[in-house]
Amino acid sequence: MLKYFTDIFRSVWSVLIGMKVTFRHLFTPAVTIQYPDVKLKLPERARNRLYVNMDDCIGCFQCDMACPVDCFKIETVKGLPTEDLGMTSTGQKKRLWVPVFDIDIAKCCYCGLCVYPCPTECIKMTDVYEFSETNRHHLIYNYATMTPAEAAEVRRRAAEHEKEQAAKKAAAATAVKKTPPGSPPVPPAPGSSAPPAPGAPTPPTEPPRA
Amino acid sequence: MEQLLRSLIDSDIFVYTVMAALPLLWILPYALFAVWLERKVSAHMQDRLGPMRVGGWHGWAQTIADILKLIQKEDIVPAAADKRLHFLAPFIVFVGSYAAYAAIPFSSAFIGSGINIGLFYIIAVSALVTVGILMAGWSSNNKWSLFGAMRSAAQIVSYEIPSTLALLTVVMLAGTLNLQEINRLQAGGLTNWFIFRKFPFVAIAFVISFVASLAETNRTPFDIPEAESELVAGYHTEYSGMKFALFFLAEYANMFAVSAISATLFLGGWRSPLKKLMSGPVWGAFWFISKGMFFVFVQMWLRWTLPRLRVDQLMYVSWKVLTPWAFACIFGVGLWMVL
Amino acid sequence: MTPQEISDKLKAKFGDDILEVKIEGVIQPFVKISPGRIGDAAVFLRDDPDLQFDYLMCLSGVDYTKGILGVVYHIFSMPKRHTVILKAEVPADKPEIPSVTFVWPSANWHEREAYDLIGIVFKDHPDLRRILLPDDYPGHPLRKDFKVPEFYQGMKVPYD
Amino acid sequence: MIETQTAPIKTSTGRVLRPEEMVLNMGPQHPSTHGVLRLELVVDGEIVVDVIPHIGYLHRCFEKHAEHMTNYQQVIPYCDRMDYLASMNMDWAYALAVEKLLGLQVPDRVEYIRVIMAELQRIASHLIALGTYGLDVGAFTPFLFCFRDREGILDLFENTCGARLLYNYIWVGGLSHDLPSGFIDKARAFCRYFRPNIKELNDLLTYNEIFIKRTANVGVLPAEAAIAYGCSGPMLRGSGVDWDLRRDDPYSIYKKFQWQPQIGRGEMGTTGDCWDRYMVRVREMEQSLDIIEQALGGIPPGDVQSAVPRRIRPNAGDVYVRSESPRGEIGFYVISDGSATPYRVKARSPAFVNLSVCPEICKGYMIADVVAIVGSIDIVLGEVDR
Repeated sequence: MLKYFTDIFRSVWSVLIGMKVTFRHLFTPAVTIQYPDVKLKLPERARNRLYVNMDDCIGCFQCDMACPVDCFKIETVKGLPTEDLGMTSTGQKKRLWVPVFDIDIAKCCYCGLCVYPCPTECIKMTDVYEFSETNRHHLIYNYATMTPAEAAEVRRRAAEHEKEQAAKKAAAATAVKKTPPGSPPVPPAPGSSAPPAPGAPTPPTEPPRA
Repeated sequence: MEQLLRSLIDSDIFVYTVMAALPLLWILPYALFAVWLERKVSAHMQDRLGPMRVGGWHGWAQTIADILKLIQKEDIVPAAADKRLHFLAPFIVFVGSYAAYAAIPFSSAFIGSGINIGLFYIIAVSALVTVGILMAGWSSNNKWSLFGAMRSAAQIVSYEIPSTLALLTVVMLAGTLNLQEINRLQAGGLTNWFIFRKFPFVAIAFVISFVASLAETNRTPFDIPEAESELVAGYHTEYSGMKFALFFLAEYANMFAVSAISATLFLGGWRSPLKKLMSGPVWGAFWFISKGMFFVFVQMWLRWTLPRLRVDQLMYVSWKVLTPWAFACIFGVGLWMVL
Repeated sequence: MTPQEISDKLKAKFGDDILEVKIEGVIQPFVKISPGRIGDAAVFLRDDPDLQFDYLMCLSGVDYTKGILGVVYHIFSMPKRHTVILKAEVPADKPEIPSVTFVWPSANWHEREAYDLIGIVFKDHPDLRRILLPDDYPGHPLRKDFKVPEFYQGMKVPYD
Repeated sequence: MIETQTAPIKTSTGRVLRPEEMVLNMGPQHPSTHGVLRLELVVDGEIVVDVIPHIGYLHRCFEKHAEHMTNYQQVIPYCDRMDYLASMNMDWAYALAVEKLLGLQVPDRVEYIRVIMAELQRIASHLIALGTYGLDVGAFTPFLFCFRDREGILDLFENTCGARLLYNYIWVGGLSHDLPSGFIDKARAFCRYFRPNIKELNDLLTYNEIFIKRTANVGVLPAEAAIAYGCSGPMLRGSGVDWDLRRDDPYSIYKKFQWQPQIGRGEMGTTGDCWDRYMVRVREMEQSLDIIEQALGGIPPGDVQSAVPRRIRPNAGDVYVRSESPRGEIGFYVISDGSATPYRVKARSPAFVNLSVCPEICKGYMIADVVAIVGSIDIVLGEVDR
């Protein structure tokens, strides 16, 4: 019988305590912010959208190998020795054209594993998080700075150079059969070295954050 | 109010339709305000802001936007549903809670119909809500809704008994069922309200009637029929658009009706607490609405504090706790009056 | 008790059914047992007074390629605080092994998962159904020689 | 009345239903199954006669993915996504397993930071467990209080590794970033801010009589059944078994701190009921706060990436290492065949095992209790389905 009364008393008492807590919170200031008008400043290491600074990219595929979900699609073309491909900011000489450098940001899991192995630190995760698209294919960012025409031109030249090398090697191999070894190799045909006009940057380029 | 209308046009039909429609003038704006208030109260109790954007200061137009949205929403009726019952249920639920407003005295000048069995009529007619909920639950052809409907039928019916008994104590004191009369008996300021007469018993009866009224309007801690975490939304799962808005309106109308009855019986409906000061018919309406709104606020306050009871615990509270204590109060008041 | 004593006790009890015992040279010592005796070994391990292995930590199915499937039992004793690792190997074409659910109920779902992903059938298991994959999924994905089906229920599986 | 003889109704496991029984599908889309879990309830009126859980709706083939990564480090983002509410503990468990495989010794600073991060993650995970448990039982407000407090922890994580939920912070052999400047003061400020809030949560929910009525003596799991079913973590401790991996199968540097595992004592009902499991989680939050404060005091200087191997190529062998995640014993059984790709990674996830007890302890209770029991088991479907 006593338990019956203590039950009632405890119920009423705990209900009142609960009401006291919620009533006190009626007057404590709210912690939420009105999102589109007020935006939180993300910390410096925030990992959201990827940004690749193509001038420094030497096409080494390190990021492609480190990515667990392989959302990179990179194509590189060997630059001819005569062509001048420019220098990376870290002072290395670039030897590969990178006509295609696509990241499928829809597949990316934002783990940041691609940022560490990059020798020239050209891939970085910025704090931009509002980049939703209506069409999934728009989320495939192509960072390459070469226009398709240039890329085709570079590929043609590389292929042509390739054929020459192969032909020369074949010729040298047959020459070795006909004449004893030691005859000098035919000098390489001079490639036309038209410096690549920088194409309009299609990807979203951010000024690297200070 | 009736003479005023008859002096305008002398046909019964016009007068009675206007008299029937008058409480709507109060319920619709009240419901808009109450929904907004609930969202703001719940927000600030949870350290949030609640609606802030629609219509400027603190999102006052949010409910109007909701109503407009609900009106143009498609009214989906489940294929295997019992079409007629499904269509009728929300109206019966609303009628159940709206009919109670006929006998509630808003102020000394205005009362829907001053019938002399006012309280008895209100309790009887508010039982209609159960029929509506059962129809809604059964016709949605959804196991979860059926569960919700069964639970709510058991809950509302079993909580009418303690609530009626608790109100009986006041009727014993007042000697009449006519709510306008009960109001007149509570004249003369705060000390003369029923809640303070025959001190412990009527006060306990007040608490019992308030808790029982929580169960009748399916509010926490008795919101088992529409338990979000178990039955998704209970009996009104399969409703959308205007019918869902009607269920919502019925719930808020019922909330105010129940708190109005508690205010009228226990806290001197439109009587002002300061004896003669501010006690005209218009002031009466002000006092009545503020008491009603205070109880509505307390119901909201409880909703954002307490967890939900289970169905068998609900029955235990009704039969083992509230009903015996209600009998004790009646016995106490009766003994006190006789001695 | 040290892994050496445990394996000696097992060897004493099951003799040549213990195919191999490896204590040194491995990070965690294990005992390889012939698949037929797993049920009795489980009962023995649990009921023996000074072994009292009552907590099956993990039961994993492994595909050792070359037609051999394996089941690895990691068992722990709460009162005695010691561990034993049992390994059993079954041929891939007839992957039958007695179930230990009646000894350790926690094995129930682990065995259903091993059956589902690797295809090891556990005899007299209470309800051996697929646990993670849909019931009509072709094949057992964790097998090394598993080819991802081109279409499943009409949906193209590999997408670019 | 024509007796319509329809075929006997069967459940998915072929059990024939008595006339008064009914099959009720709770899930996979249901507000209180904490994810995509489908419970097929055989119900007689409100009383639950039998429960048949169906899982696998969130199966993402973690183990198949792990076998196709080019190196061990790449599996860590997949471990994050197993128990997405406690990714620090998942990374740590996998890292421990591979480090044991390699026989790698990790510098002290990394150990301290890992303990701090894991304990902060435990508090964040418990906060979600307690918040959603309040929702299951019908109280809305505690849920929002818990999420408000959890924001403090997520900000700490975001400052350190840049992500709020899936961190990829604990690597094999070290960490991805060192602590940012001012982390220690922010963490201490959080501990000071959070301690009184636990008391407020207790006032609002734990000692509320309605909450006690809804959870005490509900879903009682006796100690022997808990051990037989392989339960672990708050589920096991709630049943009164004094078992905590951080102390009984010690890994990392938990020995250096003074703390006491919390056990359910049946204060409000029998030992091992929902209230006990809930109370163990509340007390574990306080205990984690103590550990964090002790650990914050003693972080030694050093480089966090010194022991991260350039190329991980462990020699052939297999290892099973387990550690204490907020839901229980998370174990990784890693087999390596000497190449840079793991041969087989089997994850023994605690919620998967704890959930297998659910049919046992839900029988005989009402539907509202099944919701309370599943809430008290605290399952995360990412980990159950892997």
